[in-house]
Parts: sequence; C-alpha cells; structure tokens
Amino acid sequence: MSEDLQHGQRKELSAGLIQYSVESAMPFGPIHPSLKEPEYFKLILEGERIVQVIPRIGYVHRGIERAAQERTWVKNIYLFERICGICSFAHSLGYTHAVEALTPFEVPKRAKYIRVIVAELERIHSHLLWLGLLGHWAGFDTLFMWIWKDREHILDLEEAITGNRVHKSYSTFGGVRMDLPDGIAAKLKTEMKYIEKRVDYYENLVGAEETLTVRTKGVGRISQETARRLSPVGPLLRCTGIARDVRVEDPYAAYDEIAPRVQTSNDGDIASLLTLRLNEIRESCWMVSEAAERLPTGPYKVSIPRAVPRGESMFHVEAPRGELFYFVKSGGGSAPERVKIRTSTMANLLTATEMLKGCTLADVPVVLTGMDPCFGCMDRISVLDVGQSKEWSVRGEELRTYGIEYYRKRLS
Amino acid sequence: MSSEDLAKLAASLGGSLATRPKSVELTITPDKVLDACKSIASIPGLYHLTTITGLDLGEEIGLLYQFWQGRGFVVVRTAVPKANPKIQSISGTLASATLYEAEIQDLLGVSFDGNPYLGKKLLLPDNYPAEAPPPLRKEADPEKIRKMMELE
Amino acid sequence: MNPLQVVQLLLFPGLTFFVWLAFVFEWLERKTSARMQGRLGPVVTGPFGILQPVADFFKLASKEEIIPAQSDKFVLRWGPALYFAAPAIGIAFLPILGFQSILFDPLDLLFMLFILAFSTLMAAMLGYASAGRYSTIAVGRLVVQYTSYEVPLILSMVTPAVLARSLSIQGIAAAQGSMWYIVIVPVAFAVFIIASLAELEKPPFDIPSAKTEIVGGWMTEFSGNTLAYVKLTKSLSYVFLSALAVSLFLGGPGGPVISADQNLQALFYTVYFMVKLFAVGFLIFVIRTALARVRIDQATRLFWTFITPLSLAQLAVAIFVGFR
Amino acid sequence: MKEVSRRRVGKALGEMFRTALEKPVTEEYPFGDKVVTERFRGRLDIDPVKCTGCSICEIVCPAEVITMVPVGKKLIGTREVEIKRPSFELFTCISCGQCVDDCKFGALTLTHTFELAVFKKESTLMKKGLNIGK
Repeated sequence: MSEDLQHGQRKELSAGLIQYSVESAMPFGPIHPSLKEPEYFKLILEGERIVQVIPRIGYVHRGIERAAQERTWVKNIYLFERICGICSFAHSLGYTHAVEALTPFEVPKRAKYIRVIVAELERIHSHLLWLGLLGHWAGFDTLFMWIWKDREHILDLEEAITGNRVHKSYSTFGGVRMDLPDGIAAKLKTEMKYIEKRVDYYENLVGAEETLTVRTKGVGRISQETARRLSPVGPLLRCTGIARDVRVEDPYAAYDEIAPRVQTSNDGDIASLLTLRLNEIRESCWMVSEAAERLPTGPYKVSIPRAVPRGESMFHVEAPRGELFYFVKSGGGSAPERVKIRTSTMANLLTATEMLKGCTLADVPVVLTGMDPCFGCMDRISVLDVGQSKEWSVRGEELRTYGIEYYRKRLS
Repeated sequence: MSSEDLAKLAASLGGSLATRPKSVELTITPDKVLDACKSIASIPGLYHLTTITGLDLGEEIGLLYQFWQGRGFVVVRTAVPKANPKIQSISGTLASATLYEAEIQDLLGVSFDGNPYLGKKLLLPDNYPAEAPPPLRKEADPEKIRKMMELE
Repeated sequence: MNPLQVVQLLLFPGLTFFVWLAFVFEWLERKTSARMQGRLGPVVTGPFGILQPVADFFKLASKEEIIPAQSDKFVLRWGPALYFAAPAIGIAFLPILGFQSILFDPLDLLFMLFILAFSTLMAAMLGYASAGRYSTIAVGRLVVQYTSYEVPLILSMVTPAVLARSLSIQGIAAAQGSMWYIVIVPVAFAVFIIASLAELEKPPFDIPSAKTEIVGGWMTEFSGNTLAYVKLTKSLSYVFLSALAVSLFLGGPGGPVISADQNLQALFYTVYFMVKLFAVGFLIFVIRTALARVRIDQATRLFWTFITPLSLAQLAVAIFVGFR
Repeated sequence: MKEVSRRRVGKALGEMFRTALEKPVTEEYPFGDKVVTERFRGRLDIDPVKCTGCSICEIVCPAEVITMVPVGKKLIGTREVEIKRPSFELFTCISCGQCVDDCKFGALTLTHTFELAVFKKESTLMKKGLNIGK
C-alpha cells in the first residue's frame, strides 16, 4: 500500500488512515518470533517512534467460507471450530446457534447450562493464555510460566468434560454431544476457587511490579472517541469505558439466567486491558460455579433432522476477544449456501493500528498482544494460497497441516 | 431505532421494510446506501456496524450492511449487478467499514469507490491471477485457479 | 613467566577452570530459574542435566556457519576470538588461591575497566559487522545502554579502591581482612550488581538482545561457531563479573586461616572464593528471574537520574570514611 | 539485593521461592506415565465383528478418512449382493468421534492411544475392518 508513497509526502485518507512515507519503513513480520501467527505490519518509523502502521493480512488464509459451501451442515461444525485455536468453542457455539435459529427445535435447558460452562471455561483459558503471553513479550518470563501452569487446570477440566483440550467438538445441533461426567460439579467449584486465588495474586503482582507497569501504563492508549469511530469489540472496547457485551445485550444459551456483570476500565491502555481481563476471569469463575450449582436435570440433546429448512439467520456470540458474528443462508439443501463469519479480530484490527501509532518499536509486541490478535480467526476466506503462502505459526500448526492435507487430498 | 423512524426512512429512500423475529431489513437501491447508513449511524444510541456480508445471487452480488442496535439487528440490503459491481464506499462516515469492504472487494470483486484499499489487496496473495474470477463467486472453480497459479 | 604460572594461567585458577565455571553457572541459572517457574529445567544430559550447556556449545560449534553476504567477513571471523579474550584475560588478575593473583600489576583495576569497555566495543563491532537490519538497531541500543551504565559501574569499582588506597585487585582483596567492603559501602555493591546486569544484558536490561522485538538482537545473524563462542563468552563474563564483585566487595578468597601449611590453606582460600562466587551468581539470576524487561529510554532514565547520583554519593561517603 | 532503586521492584520474589520448593509441574513423559482423562479422544479403532458395512461412517466423516472397500459377495435370496467394509486413512483422521456417534452398531471406538508417529505413511491405513469373520 505504501509502495508508491513519495518521501515525506503526507496524504489524509478516510478513517484517519494517514499515508506518510519516511526513509525507514521497517517490516514487522510476516514471520517474527513475537508473532505466533504470520501477520504483516509495515511500520513507518521516525527513529524508534511509529508513525503509521499498514496491516497486510491473509497469510493463514484457508478459504474456509468457500470450503463450507461444499460440506454438509454437520461436517461444518468441525471445520468452523478449527478457525481459531483458542476460541474454538465460541465458533462452534456461534455456528450451531445460527443453524438452530433456522429450525423450529428448542435446545433443552440442561444443554444451555453446559454450553455456558464450557464457553466460560474457554474464556478463562483464553484470557490466562493472553496474560501469560503479555508477560512474555514484556520480557517477564516467570509470569508467563506461572500463568500457563495455572492454565493447565482449566485445560484438564476441558479435557475431562469434552475429551479434548482445545478443539472441543462438543456443541452440536440441538445441544451437546455428551453429558457432563458425574462428579464434575464439585471439581469445577474447587478449581474455580483455586483460579480466583491465583488471579488475586496476579492482580497485585502485575499492578505493582514496577518493571511491568512501566511497560503497560499509558502504552497504546485509545480514547473513547476513537473507539466509537472504529468500533472495536470485546475487551478492547470495554477498556475505554463503554460497557457492551453480547451476553448481556442479546443473551443466548443460559446467559439470561446467569448474567455476567460487564467489566469496564476506563483509560484504554494496556494496563487497563490487563485489569479488565483479570476481572473478566473472576466473573467467568463465578459464572461457572454458579452454572454448576444450578445445573438443571433433563436431556442434554434433542435430535434435529439433517436437512436445514430454507432461510437466512444471523447470530453473534461473545467470544473471548469480542463479538463473533455468524450469518448462515440455507437453500434447504444438505449444505449451506453461504456462511459469513466476521471474527472479533477483524473488528479490532483498525483499532490496533491506531493504538500502535506513537509507540516505540519496543512497544509493538506488547501493544499487538494487548489486542490479543487471533489471525487464524480473521483469515478464513480466500482462494487456495495454501501452498504458496509461507505460514509459520505455532498455534495454527495443526490447522495448517489439516488445511494442506485437506486441499491436497481434495484436489489431487 | 424505533420501527416508525425506520419506516419513515424506508419511505424517504424509496425502499421496502421487512421485519423479522430479531432483525429489521431495509431493502434499497445501491445509490441510496450511503444516506441510509449515514442516518442509521447518526442515531444517538450506540450503532455498531457488525459487518457487511456479500452474497453471490447469480446475476447480482447482494450486499447486507448489518448493524447491531443494542436490541436487534438492522440490515440494509442492496444488490449490485455482476456486470459492473460498483458502489459508493461508506468508510468515510463509518471507519470500521474499511476492512469489511476491502474483504468483499478481494473476494467478490465489488469495488467500493473511496475505500483506501481500492486497487490494493487485503487478503488475496500477490500472485492471484488477474483474469481468474474472485474466489467466492459461484463461477470461480478452485481447480482452474490452482492450475493458473501453478501451485505445486 | 615461570612454568608454574603458565600452568596456573591455563589450567587451574585460570582459563579451563573458569570456562568450566561458565558452563556450571549457565546450568545453575537455567536449572534454578526453571525451578522457580515451576518447570523442571534441563534433565537429560548428564546427572540433573549438568552437561546441557556443554552439549549446546558443541552442537552449535558443529553447525554450519552462515556468513551474511554484505557482512564484514574479517571482523566476523576474528571478532569472537577477541570478544572471548577480554574476560579470559581479566580472570588472570583475580586472587583465588591466596591473596596473590597469577598476573599482578599495581594498576590492574584500571585494566579491568578497559576490559569491560573492550568487550562491549567488540559486541558492537560484531553486531555492525553482521549487517542485519535487526542487529544494527540492537547495536544502537547496546551503545546507548553502555553509555548509561558505564559511569555508575566505574564509580562503584573505584569506591573500594579508595577505601583500600590501592588500585590493584589483589591489594583491595587483601585490605578487606577486617571488614568486607560490602558492609562499609553496600550501595556501591548494589550499584555494581545492577550495572553488571546491564553489562551482561540480563533482564531487566536485556534490551539489546530483546528476542521479542528485534529477533536475536545483535546476535541475530550469528550461527555455528561464532554463536557458540559468543554465548560462551557471555557466560564467561557472567562468571568474571561475579568474581570481580567477590574480590572487590566480599574480600576475595579471604576467610578464617585454618592450617599453617601453605597449600592446604590455599585450598581453603579457593573454597571461600567459590562459596562467595556462587552466592553472587545466585543473587544475579534471582534478580533476572524476578524482573521484566524495561524499555531503553526507561533504562537510561533509571541509570542517569537515580543510580549515578547514588554511586556518586556513595563515593563521597567512602572518601570521607577512608581518610578519617 | 537491597531495595535500592524502586520501592516495588521484585514483587515476585516471595512466590518464586515458594514455587521453587514445590514439585515442578512438568510431567516426565516419556519417562513417567502420561495421565489421560477418561474421555480423551485418541486413535480410532474398529471391531470387525460388529461392523455391518452400512457405510454411514463414510458419509458422515468430516475429514473424508473412510472409504468403503468391497470385500466379497453375499447371497440374499436370489440376488448376489456385494459386501463392503470401511478402510480408514488415519493419517488425516481428526479424532472428532462423529463416526463413533453415528455408528448404530457400536463397531467404532476412540481409544486412548496418542502416540501416532509412524515410519511409513502407508502404515496409517487401517484395514482391520476388512477381514469380516467368514
């Protein structure tokens, strides 16, 4: 985008994107140790200060929306949950709800509670993962190790309930595939108490440890006005003080009975994101133990015929990173006619580039992680550039091999 | 946004209004889209452009501007002919639309005048053959495109 | 130089002993920082994984060396040897076996300052020579960080010299018989530790080699032999600086004299020295595990506005105490 | 180190020493035993006796791992009917368990084995289901 920029020429563009060219444009990515997934930001620097950031995405693009049109409704569940390694249950939840909205069936109450439990467990594990990574990028590896040690408790719980730590394949049309194992409610409560105790410790550690607060206070600040203009979603929006949460505004599953108290903090920098996510973990811990407490009895699944009636439906869920939107158009056949997925990172990307402006190079990883990007989420439509693009991503590794294997077999 | 204002807006722009269980749909012609989105965005309550969905409807490319209004969805539906898929970009007033439009530009070939990414690629790889149809269109056949890009 | 001195220089309290100590320190650092983070640390190679650093060194040395095209070949081939030589020569001036170090010179403290400056200079040269985009930025940061910690480092090294009224390390170590200088000038010791953290590029001052922003820092383009020797030198200077701290502030090999006979007492002196050395080493990597990395501008502000005046004040106190 | 420079530096010290004394969390796999929960979804396995060759699993599998292979003929009344049994290309299997859920005859199960590395790619082709008890 900036190839044809002349030196020092400054052009005002819409949406506050100013094209500005200076002698040193520093490529940051697409493969860089601080990025777990290949995204490419061209940073236009003056010395170490960043003046303009131009994102270029699409490196882990697997053409999922095109692929979805060639699969049956049930097979798509396993395809969509592999869009993102961390918010995989949010994707399968969004998709199953969108399709259930087209059918006249009502999901049993017990299934709704179980879905809330697993969704909140995933939010805790995603926020803990993010918190550890932030410590790592700020050079504080001890915090990273500790937090990921505690995160193991949540992953073990998820494995006990759904059979898999990350790709849960647990939600299906009409409810969940397996009932909760017996005796899980007690285990859930004890683990949640343990996590709450740890979160209290991290809060005063992270809030006070000078070498960390110095890296996060006032760094990557976004004002409420920019947030309104660029409309990010999830924690990135709530950290500027605007209280919006899909679970409260448009309750799905059992969120109408177990409603979360929406957390906000108000100075929009990485430090406020930190405290916001810590409070959200506490909130999720409360919700999981509450749901385990008030778990109703009854069936955990109702069977729904394979073919989905004709029609269009829109559904959005609160993924760990914000509002995740699913649009499903069914022509009455055995496969969807069109599925549009707008992930939270797609909505947050513009705000992230805004946060980066004015920071120094050393802040880039901290700010980038502050946005908690999940580029696997965002890149899911395009043509078959699987062979050509040099994806290198730890988290997406399994998705990558799955993608390549699928395309090689599918097209050979 | 109460349904009367929407009805008034639909009438003023010569579009039709359809209410659905959780959303209100306003179908209008492409040239009125900018005004419709501007008036929806100017509502005091917090508007939020969730996304813009592109649909391949055979001869036309359908565009759904989906807004979330804190209680329900408000959808502005329009369609541009496949022959010359051109429409006015709304990223001037709604900055968040920039990336959504750029995505549809890449994948369905609709060009949004005034979008910073017009002519530039957001998602497609650099060596995507220019003569091949945009990937999400029905006539784009993955097999053919693969050969054109000489993959493996 | 009689043959005994040559043997001492190359074998026991000299080069081989310190290189072995460098490997042990690296292992100790990895093992305890792992334990403090709830991890296991190296386990497989040798008992408790003690041979892991050695294994790493030989693995790296056997790897193919890629020399970047536009890099300065001459500096990249000979640079690591010089970079390794700096701490290697320094350790010869430290009294270990007794209060008599292998090489002696009445002004060897000044030579130590030269060695510290020389090793940073070599690091900068190697970084520039490898001509990588990330390493040039890293070298810029390295030099900025060096200018900020050099003054407090020198001041904190001069304070014990003022107290002992001698500029030779051996003399300073000997003068601490009655009271270690860490008790008289504790702030100087603290400043020396912080400055050596910055010299060794250990967190919180590992900005030049910050792996998260600028890949490998000034070491990004190294591979194979060069990287093996550069890593070894970093652990060696870690041992060298801890040994320097022991000699200047903890009375070197000083300790209760037990036996009259010469060699046995030399053995005791070495044991005292080793105990203090491991104590200082342990202290440094406890700090390294406990702190996050600060930004370069914050580091310089910390050094100039806080640590330098502190070490100046400490020097004034030392002069006053010294001449009373 | 004396609390020299900053008042709240080194907040993590207490916790560090406490963790140092606790047992590290690293599981010593492959030396120690690897604890896997009861519902862990490992490699797919088939019980040839129960399988009736109804090919539901082939239709349902999201990764298209299963292909039905003709194994012989059977006489039903006068018509000769071909019998088919599933063969599994486990290299691309994602262990989702959809086939296990949809198999009415309970022939398919997900075991707890997760060591799936092989030397030859062909060895991931599971033909166990083909030898129907004659």
